[in-house]
Amino acid sequence: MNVSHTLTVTKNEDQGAGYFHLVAQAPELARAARPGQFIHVHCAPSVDPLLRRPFSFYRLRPEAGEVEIYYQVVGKGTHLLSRIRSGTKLDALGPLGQGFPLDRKAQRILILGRGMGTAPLIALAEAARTQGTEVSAILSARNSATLVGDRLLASWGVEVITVTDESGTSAPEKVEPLVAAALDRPGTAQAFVCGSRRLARLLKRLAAARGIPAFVSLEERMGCGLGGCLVCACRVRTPEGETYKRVCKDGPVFPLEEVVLG
Amino acid sequence: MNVSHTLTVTKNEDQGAGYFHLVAQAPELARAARPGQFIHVHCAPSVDPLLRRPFSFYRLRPEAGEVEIYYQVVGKGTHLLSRIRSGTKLDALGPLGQGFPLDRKAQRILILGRGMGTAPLIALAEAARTQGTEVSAILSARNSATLVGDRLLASWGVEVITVTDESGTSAPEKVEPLVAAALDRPGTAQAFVCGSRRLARLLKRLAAARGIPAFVSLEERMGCGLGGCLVCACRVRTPEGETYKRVCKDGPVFPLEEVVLG
Amino acid sequence: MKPDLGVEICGLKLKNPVMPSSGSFGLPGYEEYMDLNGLGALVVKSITLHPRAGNPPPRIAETTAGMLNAVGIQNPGVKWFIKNDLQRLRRFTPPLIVSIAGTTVEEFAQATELLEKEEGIAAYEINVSCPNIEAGGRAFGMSAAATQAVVAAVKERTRRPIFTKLTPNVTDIVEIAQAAVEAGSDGLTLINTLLGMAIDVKLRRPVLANVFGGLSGPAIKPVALRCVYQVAQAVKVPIIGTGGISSATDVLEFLLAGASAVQVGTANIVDPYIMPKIIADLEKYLEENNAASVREYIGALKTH
Amino acid sequence: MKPDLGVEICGLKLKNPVMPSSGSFGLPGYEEYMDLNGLGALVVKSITLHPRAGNPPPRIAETTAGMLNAVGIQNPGVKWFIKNDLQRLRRFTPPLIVSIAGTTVEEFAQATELLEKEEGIAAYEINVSCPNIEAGGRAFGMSAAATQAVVAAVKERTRRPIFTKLTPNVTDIVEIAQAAVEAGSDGLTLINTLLGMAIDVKLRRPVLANVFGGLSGPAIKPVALRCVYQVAQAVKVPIIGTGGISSATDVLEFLLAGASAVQVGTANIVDPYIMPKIIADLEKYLEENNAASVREYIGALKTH
Ligand SMILES: Cc1cc2nc3c(=O)[nH]c(=O)nc-3n(C[C@H](O)[C@H](O)[C@H](O)COP(=O)(O)OP(=O)(O)OC[C@H]3O[C@@H](n4cnc5c(N)ncnc54)[C@H](O)[C@@H]3O)c2cc1C
Ligand SMILES: Cc1cc2nc3c(=O)[nH]c(=O)nc-3n(C[C@H](O)[C@H](O)[C@H](O)COP(=O)(O)OP(=O)(O)OC[C@H]3O[C@@H](n4cnc5c(N)ncnc54)[C@H](O)[C@@H]3O)c2cc1C
Ligand SMILES: Cc1cc2nc3c(=O)[nH]c(=O)nc-3n(C[C@H](O)[C@H](O)[C@H](O)COP(=O)(O)O)c2cc1C
Ligand SMILES: Cc1cc2nc3c(=O)[nH]c(=O)nc-3n(C[C@H](O)[C@H](O)[C@H](O)COP(=O)(O)O)c2cc1C
Ligand code: FES
Ligand code: FES
Repeated sequence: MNVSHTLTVTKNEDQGAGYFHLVAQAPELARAARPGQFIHVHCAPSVDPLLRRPFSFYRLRPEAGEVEIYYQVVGKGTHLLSRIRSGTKLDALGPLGQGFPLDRKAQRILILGRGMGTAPLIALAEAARTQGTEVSAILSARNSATLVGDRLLASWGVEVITVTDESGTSAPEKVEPLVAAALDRPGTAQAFVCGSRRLARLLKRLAAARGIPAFVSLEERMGCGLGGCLVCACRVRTPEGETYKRVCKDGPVFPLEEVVLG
Repeated sequence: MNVSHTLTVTKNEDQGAGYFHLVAQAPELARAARPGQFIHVHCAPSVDPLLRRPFSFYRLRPEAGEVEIYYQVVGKGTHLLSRIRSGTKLDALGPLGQGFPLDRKAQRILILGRGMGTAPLIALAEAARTQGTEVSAILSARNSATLVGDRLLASWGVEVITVTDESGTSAPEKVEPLVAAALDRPGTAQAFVCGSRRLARLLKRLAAARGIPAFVSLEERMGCGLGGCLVCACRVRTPEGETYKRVCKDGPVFPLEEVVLG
Repeated sequence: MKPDLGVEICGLKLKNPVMPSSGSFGLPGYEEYMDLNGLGALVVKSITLHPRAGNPPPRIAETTAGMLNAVGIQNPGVKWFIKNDLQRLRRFTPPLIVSIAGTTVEEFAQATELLEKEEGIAAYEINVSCPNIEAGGRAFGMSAAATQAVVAAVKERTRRPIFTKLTPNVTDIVEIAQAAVEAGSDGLTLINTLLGMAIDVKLRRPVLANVFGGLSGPAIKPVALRCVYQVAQAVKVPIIGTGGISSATDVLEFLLAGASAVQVGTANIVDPYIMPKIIADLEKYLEENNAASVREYIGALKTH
Repeated sequence: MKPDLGVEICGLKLKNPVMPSSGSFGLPGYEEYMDLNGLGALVVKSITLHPRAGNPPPRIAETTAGMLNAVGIQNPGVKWFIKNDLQRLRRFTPPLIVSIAGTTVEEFAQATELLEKEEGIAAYEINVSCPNIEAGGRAFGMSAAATQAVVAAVKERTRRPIFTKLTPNVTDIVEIAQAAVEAGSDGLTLINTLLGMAIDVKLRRPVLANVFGGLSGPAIKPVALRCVYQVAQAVKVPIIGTGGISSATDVLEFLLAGASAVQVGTANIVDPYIMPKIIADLEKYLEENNAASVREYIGALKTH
């Protein structure tokens, strides 16, 4: 499969707080991609920055031939990306990696996201709602301006609980009862977390105690994005002991029980 | 003196045959610059290409606050330059180097240019005409499409002789009598050459024989453009023997008798 | 007529001089994304006798026009390689070059013995950039004697051609190259990465968990070209050039400097489809410049 | 309160840690373009006992995010320097560092003797990257013994501090650094350029008339940082870091790695006004990050 695509940017909008929402035409990619997978983007046709940048799908709209990402400006690559105008062509590889293993028959799932880590969970929630699965969402952020996708989720009938550092509601001990309650809700078949090691550890413990399959989407610095260069290592526990897996190819989504959260 | 300027491009036009004509607003620079001097341009705000590119002034229009360059696309830098649109800001150092030592009282001068090397001679001819000096021009090029400034010169009342490879008129033995005749013209006080080592050698010999001061504008790969890095060496003969001078600072214009033409 | 892109190195017939460099291209793996049979050769990630987990992350740092990696030769070990990867790689037509690494001479020797019994391997590349744990951890390739010892140990155990892959982190690469050739290396690959480091000012920490990493990419091309040229002047064996190659003109620069074939590393990481593009551009360039064969460029640099 | 940018190295008080590197900045000359008194120190192009014409052109080749130079230490010789340049340079307030080069130990010694008689020199930088013509043309800095001989010869003849400027083109830069310090070097400057080469495919020729040149610029920063860090772990003398610096964060990276001051080279060639910008940015960065002094960064890299 040729994973090289030329995306035509149709929208690249400042969302405030250094966040941007990019929409691009890429019909084949939109058809092939699944929530939790990502694209690997060359932010500028140059040697500086040299490497691609990975971004999860925020929304997939195969009917419109569009993919969407939601990103935060943190450094050189995302800065250049933020300056791209509608009509610009973007060179991207995708869809890459293993997506979220959403259970077709799940009655309800829990999504737990912090900051920009919420982005891939939005695509997941949309797929869940489309197949009729209920979604509980707990979204954490520094402040309300850096919450991602809360209104979109609400518009899909997702019950959204938001917690923020600003309001003092995001400390682990305050989030724990919320997560526990969500997991305990009848019908909750799977749980997914992204954007915070702390939240991931919390979910790992609470989900394991309840026997609910839980998954995390990890981030690591990447080279190729295709499993070829082995730089995107994450520590996992296997029957043979601890070892490294590739975030780009074996992940970015992993069963929480497998991952060694540092 | 601060030699750093921000040029605002007002025109950057394809002239055919890979040649471009760039006009930019830069009032201070336009005031300070003299024919034969050059600007050192950062063709793109990037590390690739890393170095600046030198371009002679093609025209200086202090009254309009504008400078003009005429350039040929040969590699990465000039390619990027050719894609710049009106309104773009360009980072340039200038005016750099020693210009042509035009004699205020010269009755007539001869300019001898080949290809893009004609560019600085246009600025010189304009200054000469402005001070009432007559100008004889012999312009050489591969073909008529790559002649530079012939029509502009003619519009200033300059007698222009053009020779081209295409028409078989540009061989040294054919150009020699033309140059000799021009030098022999009464009142010819100085001669200037740029763009061809062969023509420079020819002029050196013919001008020396007649005791007419002759000057060449040299090209060499540059680093700083300010005389600080010593990479732009050209071989010259001094009373103490042969040595290197800096094209960027001691030149680009040199007395022909001083230069060792390889 | 189409120009001839074929080259021969140590008896290996390559249909073009372009192959991936060890560790930069998933083999096996990338057959999922493209046709591997268009490449000049296939080179696998370095294999060691025992499995190696590699270094903790972060393992990569971007630098200006380059990158640092500190993978730490993560690999499943030679037995696993033979049982799994080799089966899959044999199916492809380009010659297969297996890169061997180790931390003792004995490890190189044993890995070679195991590989030697297997079909479908065209040649070995000896990666001497690993720390030599019997000699204070300095890479084998930083000492002529240690390089010689490794090469001799492998050479004794194989009838296949061996390419020793040199590190540029030495005072005199020619000396190491000559030592490798004397010890029986049939060809040489150069260069491996330059030792480098990146620092995160905000965190006041090295970017790489391993502190140091290997610098690769366009940034190092001038050093690689220099090494290839210096070594080509001094030895007679074929050279595979690598270091910062990302275009057809880059390939020709290495051939002019004296390489007979080239490897593409970091450029694959940026664009996995770059090698087919380079090969197509190479053909086009030769055609436009009336060169009947790419071999016309090998060692053809004029210096007077 | 404004952060304190001052640093002290071997008794030299610099009002900020930023100075030009030898050969990249016209001294004297650039006073025509800017105020030199804002710089941390002034470093002149290497001076040799006898005048040197330098190499034939082309002397420069652009590479990706870097450049090669082969100037060949063109300079008017120490006597001319003293009579002309030194007079002009004495007028400026930053400490003046005179770089000395040579092709024999004796040349270094004699140049030092002549300079030592003059006022207005704060320190010497010993450029050991020149070919040592008494030992086959390999640079002094590529051998610990040759480095030691040069440093000792200079040390004997001066009461001023000396900084030995090391070449990265060695197997073990720590060994050379230690040799220099043992021989009496009060500080170290690192790194000089990496040996490289560029080829023009159309002409089938090296770009540089000298074939080889020294690679500098952003491309080499990871190598320079690594060298500074390695040496800083091993010696106690102050280090001046150089190699690819073009921003205030670059400066802080070198300080974190263990440098006490830095030199800017290629970035001056790209933009002669970059040092004042870097100094201003440095102040701003420290202010924004609540650092009272730039000295807080020196050697402050956390690696655990
Ligand atoms: C699978 C995956 C999905 C992601 N999805 C999103 C998303 O949907 N929205 C979003 O805003 N961000 C996402 N990220 C993070 C995003 O890739 C980084 O923010 C981005 O690479 C930063 O690039 P930069 O040049 O702006 O920053 P710089 O700090 O200048 O980058 C320097 C280097 O570090 C790498 N890097 C820096 N931060 C990260 C990071 N957090 N993860 C991985 N590499 C990093 C860069 O890729 C680059 O190689 C994702 C990361 C991964 C691995
Ligand atoms: C004083 C002076 C005045 C000039 N005036 C003009 C002019 O008015 N119009 C014009 O078209 N050109 C002029 N040139 C030549 C122009 O500078 C080069 O064509 C240009 O630098 C090529 O850059 P590039 O990136 O397109 O080519 P590349 O070949 O990619 O450049 C690679 C490197 O070589 C250098 N280089 C390549 N060709 C030349 C050259 N002929 N002279 C000096 N350096 C070169 C580049 O600057 C760069 O560092 C002048 C050169 C000098 C020295
Ligand atoms: C991520 C990565 C992993 C590498 N792994 C190996 C390896 O296992 N064995 C080896 O000999 N070289 C390895 N290298 C070095 C490359 O094969 C190559 O020699 C080097 O990167 C220079 O080429 P380049 O500039 O084209 O990347 C690796 C390089 C990178 C970037
Ligand atoms: C054009 C040029 C000339 C140089 N001349 C000298 C010199 O005379 N003496 C010296 O010690 N270093 C010289 N260098 C090396 C620089 O001082 C510096 O060590 C090197 O370029 C690395 O720094 P950079 O990457 O910031 O340029 C020169 C570098 C350049 C680019
Ligand atoms: S980024 Fe290359 S293996 Fe994951
Ligand atoms: S380009 Fe630097 S001295 Fe001329």
